[in-house]
Amino acid sequence: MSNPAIDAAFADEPAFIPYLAAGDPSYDASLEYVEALARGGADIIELGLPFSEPIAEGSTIQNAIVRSLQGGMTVGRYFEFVTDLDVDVPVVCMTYYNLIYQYGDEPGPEPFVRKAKSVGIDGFVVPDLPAEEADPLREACDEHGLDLVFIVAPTTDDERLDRLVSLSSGYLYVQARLGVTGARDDVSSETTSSLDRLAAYDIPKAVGFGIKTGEHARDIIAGGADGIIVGSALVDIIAEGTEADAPTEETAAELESLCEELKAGALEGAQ
Amino acid sequence: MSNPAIDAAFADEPAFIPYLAAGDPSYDASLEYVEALARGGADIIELGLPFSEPIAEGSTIQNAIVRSLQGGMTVGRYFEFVTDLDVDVPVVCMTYYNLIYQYGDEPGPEPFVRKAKSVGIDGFVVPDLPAEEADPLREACDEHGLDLVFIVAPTTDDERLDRLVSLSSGYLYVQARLGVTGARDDVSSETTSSLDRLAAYDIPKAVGFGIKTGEHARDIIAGGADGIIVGSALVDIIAEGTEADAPTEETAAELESLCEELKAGALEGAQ
Amino acid sequence: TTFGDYGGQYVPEALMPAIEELTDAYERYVLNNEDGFMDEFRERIRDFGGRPTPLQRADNLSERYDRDIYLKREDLLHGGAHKLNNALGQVLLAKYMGKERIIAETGAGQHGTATAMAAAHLDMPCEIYMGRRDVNRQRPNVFRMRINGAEVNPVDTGRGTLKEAISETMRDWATTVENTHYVIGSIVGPAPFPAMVRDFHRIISEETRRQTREQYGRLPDSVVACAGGGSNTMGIFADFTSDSPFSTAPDSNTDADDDVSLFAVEAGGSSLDVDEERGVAPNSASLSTGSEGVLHGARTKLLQNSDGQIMESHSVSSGLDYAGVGPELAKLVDDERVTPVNVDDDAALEAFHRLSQEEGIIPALETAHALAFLETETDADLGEFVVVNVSGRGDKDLEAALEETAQRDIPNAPAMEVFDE
Amino acid sequence: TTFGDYGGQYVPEALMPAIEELTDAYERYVLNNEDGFMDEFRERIRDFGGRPTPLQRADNLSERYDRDIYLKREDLLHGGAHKLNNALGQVLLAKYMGKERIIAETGAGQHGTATAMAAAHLDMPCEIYMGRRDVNRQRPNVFRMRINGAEVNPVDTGRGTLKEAISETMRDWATTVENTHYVIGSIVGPAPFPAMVRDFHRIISEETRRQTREQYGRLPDSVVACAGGGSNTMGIFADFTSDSPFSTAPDSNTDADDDVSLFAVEAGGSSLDVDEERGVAPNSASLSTGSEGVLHGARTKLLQNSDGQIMESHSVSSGLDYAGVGPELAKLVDDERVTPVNVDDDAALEAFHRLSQEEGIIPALETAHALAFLETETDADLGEFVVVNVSGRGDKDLEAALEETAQRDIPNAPAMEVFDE
Repeated sequence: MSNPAIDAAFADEPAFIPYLAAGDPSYDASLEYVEALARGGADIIELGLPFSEPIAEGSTIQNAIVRSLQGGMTVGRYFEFVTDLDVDVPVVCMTYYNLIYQYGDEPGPEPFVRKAKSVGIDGFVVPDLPAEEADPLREACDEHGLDLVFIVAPTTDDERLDRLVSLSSGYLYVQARLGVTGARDDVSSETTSSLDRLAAYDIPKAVGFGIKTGEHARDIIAGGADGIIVGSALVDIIAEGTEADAPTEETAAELESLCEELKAGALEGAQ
Repeated sequence: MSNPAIDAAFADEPAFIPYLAAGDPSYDASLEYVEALARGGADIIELGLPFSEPIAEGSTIQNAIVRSLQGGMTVGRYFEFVTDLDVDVPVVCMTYYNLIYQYGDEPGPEPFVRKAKSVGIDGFVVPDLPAEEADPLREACDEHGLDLVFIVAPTTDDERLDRLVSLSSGYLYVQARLGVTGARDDVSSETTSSLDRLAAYDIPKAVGFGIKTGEHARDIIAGGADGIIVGSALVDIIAEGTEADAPTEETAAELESLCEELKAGALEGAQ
Repeated sequence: TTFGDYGGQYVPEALMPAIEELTDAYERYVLNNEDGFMDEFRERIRDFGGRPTPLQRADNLSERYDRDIYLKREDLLHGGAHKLNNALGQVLLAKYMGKERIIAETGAGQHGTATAMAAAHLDMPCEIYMGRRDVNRQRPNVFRMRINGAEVNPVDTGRGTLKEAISETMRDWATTVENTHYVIGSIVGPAPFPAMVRDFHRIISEETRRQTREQYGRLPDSVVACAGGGSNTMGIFADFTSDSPFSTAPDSNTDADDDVSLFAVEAGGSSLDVDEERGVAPNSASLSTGSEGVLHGARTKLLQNSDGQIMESHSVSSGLDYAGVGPELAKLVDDERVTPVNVDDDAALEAFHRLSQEEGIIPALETAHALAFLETETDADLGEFVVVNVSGRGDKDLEAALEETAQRDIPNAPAMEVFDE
Repeated sequence: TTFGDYGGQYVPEALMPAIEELTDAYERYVLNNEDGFMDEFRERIRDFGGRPTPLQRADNLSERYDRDIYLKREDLLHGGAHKLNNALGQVLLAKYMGKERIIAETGAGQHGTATAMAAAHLDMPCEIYMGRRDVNRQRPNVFRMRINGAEVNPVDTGRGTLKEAISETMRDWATTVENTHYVIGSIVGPAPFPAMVRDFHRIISEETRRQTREQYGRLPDSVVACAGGGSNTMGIFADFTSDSPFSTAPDSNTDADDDVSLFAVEAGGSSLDVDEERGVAPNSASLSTGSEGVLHGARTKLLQNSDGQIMESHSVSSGLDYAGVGPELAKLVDDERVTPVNVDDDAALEAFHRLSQEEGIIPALETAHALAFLETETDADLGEFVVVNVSGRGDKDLEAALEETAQRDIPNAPAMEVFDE
């Protein structure tokens, strides 16, 4: 049981899944940046809802989260943001569990999921929610027809892998290497062996952590991935633009351009 | 068995016993200052040989000792100083035991006493040498015919007093109050009671600690003392003169003048 | 892995295998003393750490409060606080697990220095993450860690304090998890950390039971401890709670134990009110005023805004300045087994000076909170025989205590004019 | 009152009655346990002070030196050094004697802080004399004394260091002797101080004998301690010397004891040569290089010039920086029962870093001298089983040790670039 919009993103060609933190560095600029991702060829957008203690992020995304929170992002504003967003690709909300857990009047994740559904969100990635703690959110997602994407790490053993695949819907987020998010200069051999291990499972595999160029994207798709997830390389562009006080359109154009490169690389890898 | 010169000083009238640290603040100036004491009416001069750790002195005399040591005073120079000194009253060396103990090639006080005798010193006051440790120095003094003056404190009980009187020669140094040397503004009631206790002993009693004016001197002699010892009030004059960089003769004249006042006070008290 | 609804393992998948491995090691070595692990731990914490620490009657405080006040002297443990119990236990466990490297976070530096000492003692390479602002404010503790041979990695992200250091240590662990053990600094974090850290600290409780019986003939009426994360708190409470899975004390008696009142004293800071707008709670009283949520790997009581964003907490004591609390303590409070109370900054400073002047023991500012509670508690709830956990010594706090004192009107503050010249 | 030719009572007459009174109290309360004095002392030094301190095998040093190196952990005593044994004993004695006020001198502040703690514990007013220069250099220790409620009186005479503070305290005592006890800080001064201070510290030796037998099955081959004034030295040597008038240990065996080698490690400073002209000895090695003389009330070995003026001593460790030494130690050296050795500043700093890095214990710079001796002693004199007295912890020395390290080429010094930003 998975979300049709997300299934569709993987249907014909490799999926390009860019990430940005909503509201980085401001609500309005961020809207333009996220829309630029769609123009650049995004098949799915992972849209971060910033949490004050992002323990799984590298410094690039952590700084994006700080900018977004300082720019006034809240959970309520995030849902408005998704409503205001003019894109025609599925949106996956990436956030930490406490924000999901606290929302609404009743304890538990259901109110958050219900609200997410109502604003058009299609799924979730929750980096601090391992299989062990996922049942309540999984149930709420099932109830409302949203996907819940689990992360598979290089350290995940076969037993855990079975369990994660059985819990995951939409796609698997394949962590390309140990460590935290962040753009790197090479493609890890861990990535290749992870993809080999996963080949037998009938669920789309999107690889993230460290992808920054079209060449990376190509190699990973060629290695067997069904999609690529790119965050830090894109956030870097916003960080630089913010630092240099560059015009929003200029930064948006750069984002679009890198998306095009990454998308093209992915397509090339699928040849 | 006591030194005739010292006995003579107490023979007819109350003895006035001023103290200065030899070499304070320089050898030459100090010679003039000590000679000024004699001109001012000193009957005995207590001449300090500075020791680096003067545990029984107040800050006035401690500072005099520091000035003297910084001015180059050594044990050898002290003996030269006594030789060079042109006064016709007995000189009592006031110093700490370690300097007496270390002098010469053999351990023990005899070489120091022998040398002291040879330069014309008539006796000793050693503030850190109680009766318990005094035998070697007492013997050396006896051998060379020098006096050894002991200090009697307000805390000294009758038993100790007997012993101190039996060990002392020349005179008893009656400590006027508890504490350390230093000029005060009043005459302590402890002084009076000390003198009452001592009346029965047949040895001259010279009172020290805190005397600074002719009036003090008068009261103390009137209370039964045979002499007065004055140090800090005189050293203060040198400290001020040194501080103000005053001419040596001016400071010497002030010393002489205070001595005259004290001597006059003492004589008045004996009426 | 839970304490009622609290606890759990809210961590990235990449860390879960290490958490499973640690859980296995905890059960084998700590709970079942495999290879004599606990024997070695007890021997080392005795000879290297200086256990048992004394239980001392505080004569002057006893007179002041007209009760028998006894002090459990964790300030005498090597390093100056209870922290070593946990640091030594975890570094030794890492060694048994075949790990080759130790990492830890530190705020004011107490846990970092304890970990650095334990790592040096056991010959393990050690790196400590510490916010840049804390590095600059806590130079003596940075000196101590470096002198003990640990690397100190300043964390430049965010405000440069404890929460950034925790995140950064998690990140290091997520990268190096295969050969590295993360020595967490309090009874917080994902399971099995809260239970494991408690079990290393529960020797405090074990000694207190024995010492009260030997020295006073019975268990105390109440036990008082300060609570930030809560490691010294659970350390001295552990064997007085009947549901401790580790409660194997031969003299344990559930009925009698339930008569022992347990008071967890939190930092009331300058006020219990919060500034939701700025995301600031001017206190660290998560047991008294917090709500349930997920932080740093566990579900527990937190200081958070209505969205679930974590508040910036505050206390005059940097060791209590944390927005969460150990999940087991949250459970014990819900069960009404532990009574949460709080005292404010001023009361803590006054208690700091009181113990120093009246008993000749300069307490940590954390500990001062526990002592301040004695002063405010005027009714009879404490009973006749009270044990206070002196969790650490105050040498580390001298400058801070005097600065904070100078800004306030603390009636028993000493004059410091001796420095005027 | 003497130890062979050493010792005695070279003090002003005004103090002699107090000395007699103290001698009487020493004999009654300390030697004869009148009114249970020693029982109370032992109970308080246990519960308040944290005795017994552990005897710990130093695994990494043992491997390095291929001998069994054990550390007697006086650094774990309340206050961070052995000093409290003496301070608590004397303040308690003053209380038994009916005195109403405590005074003490302090140099670097260790004795002052121990005395302030003991006085607060026993509710006695306390004033500490400290040279103005030391006040300015040792602010944390001044903070500690003030926080413990003691008055700190800066001494402005002379160079403003320990010797001026001693003289000033003597002066106070000479004025207030009737209601005041002077808590002298080492095993120096007029009789009965050296014997009395030893008897308060000899609990170190007593525990060491028991612990070595329990943990190792026999007495050690050698005992190593640093020596300045020598209180920690005599503390751990006392029950190994057959002529101790207090040697009542039930297990004492004179023949066996004489097989235990005793090494007193002095501060060699920068050189053993002296500058007689300037009156400066760039070391504090009075046992090794000093000569007999009288200082601060006792005849002992001193650093002095040929006139008998006391030299300015020097050591990287302020606690060893003293021109004299306890008279009993001088006697034991003359008798060849104690072997005086010395190590220089550089070796001490290296040993400071070595113990910190290899054993997780930051030693006082005083203690580092004892540890440095292990490194220099390559022949077999130490034997197989060595006990080193870790007289104090190094927290007080962090800044000084790092400053002194930075001025030298110490091979094992940690890099401190973490502070660069």
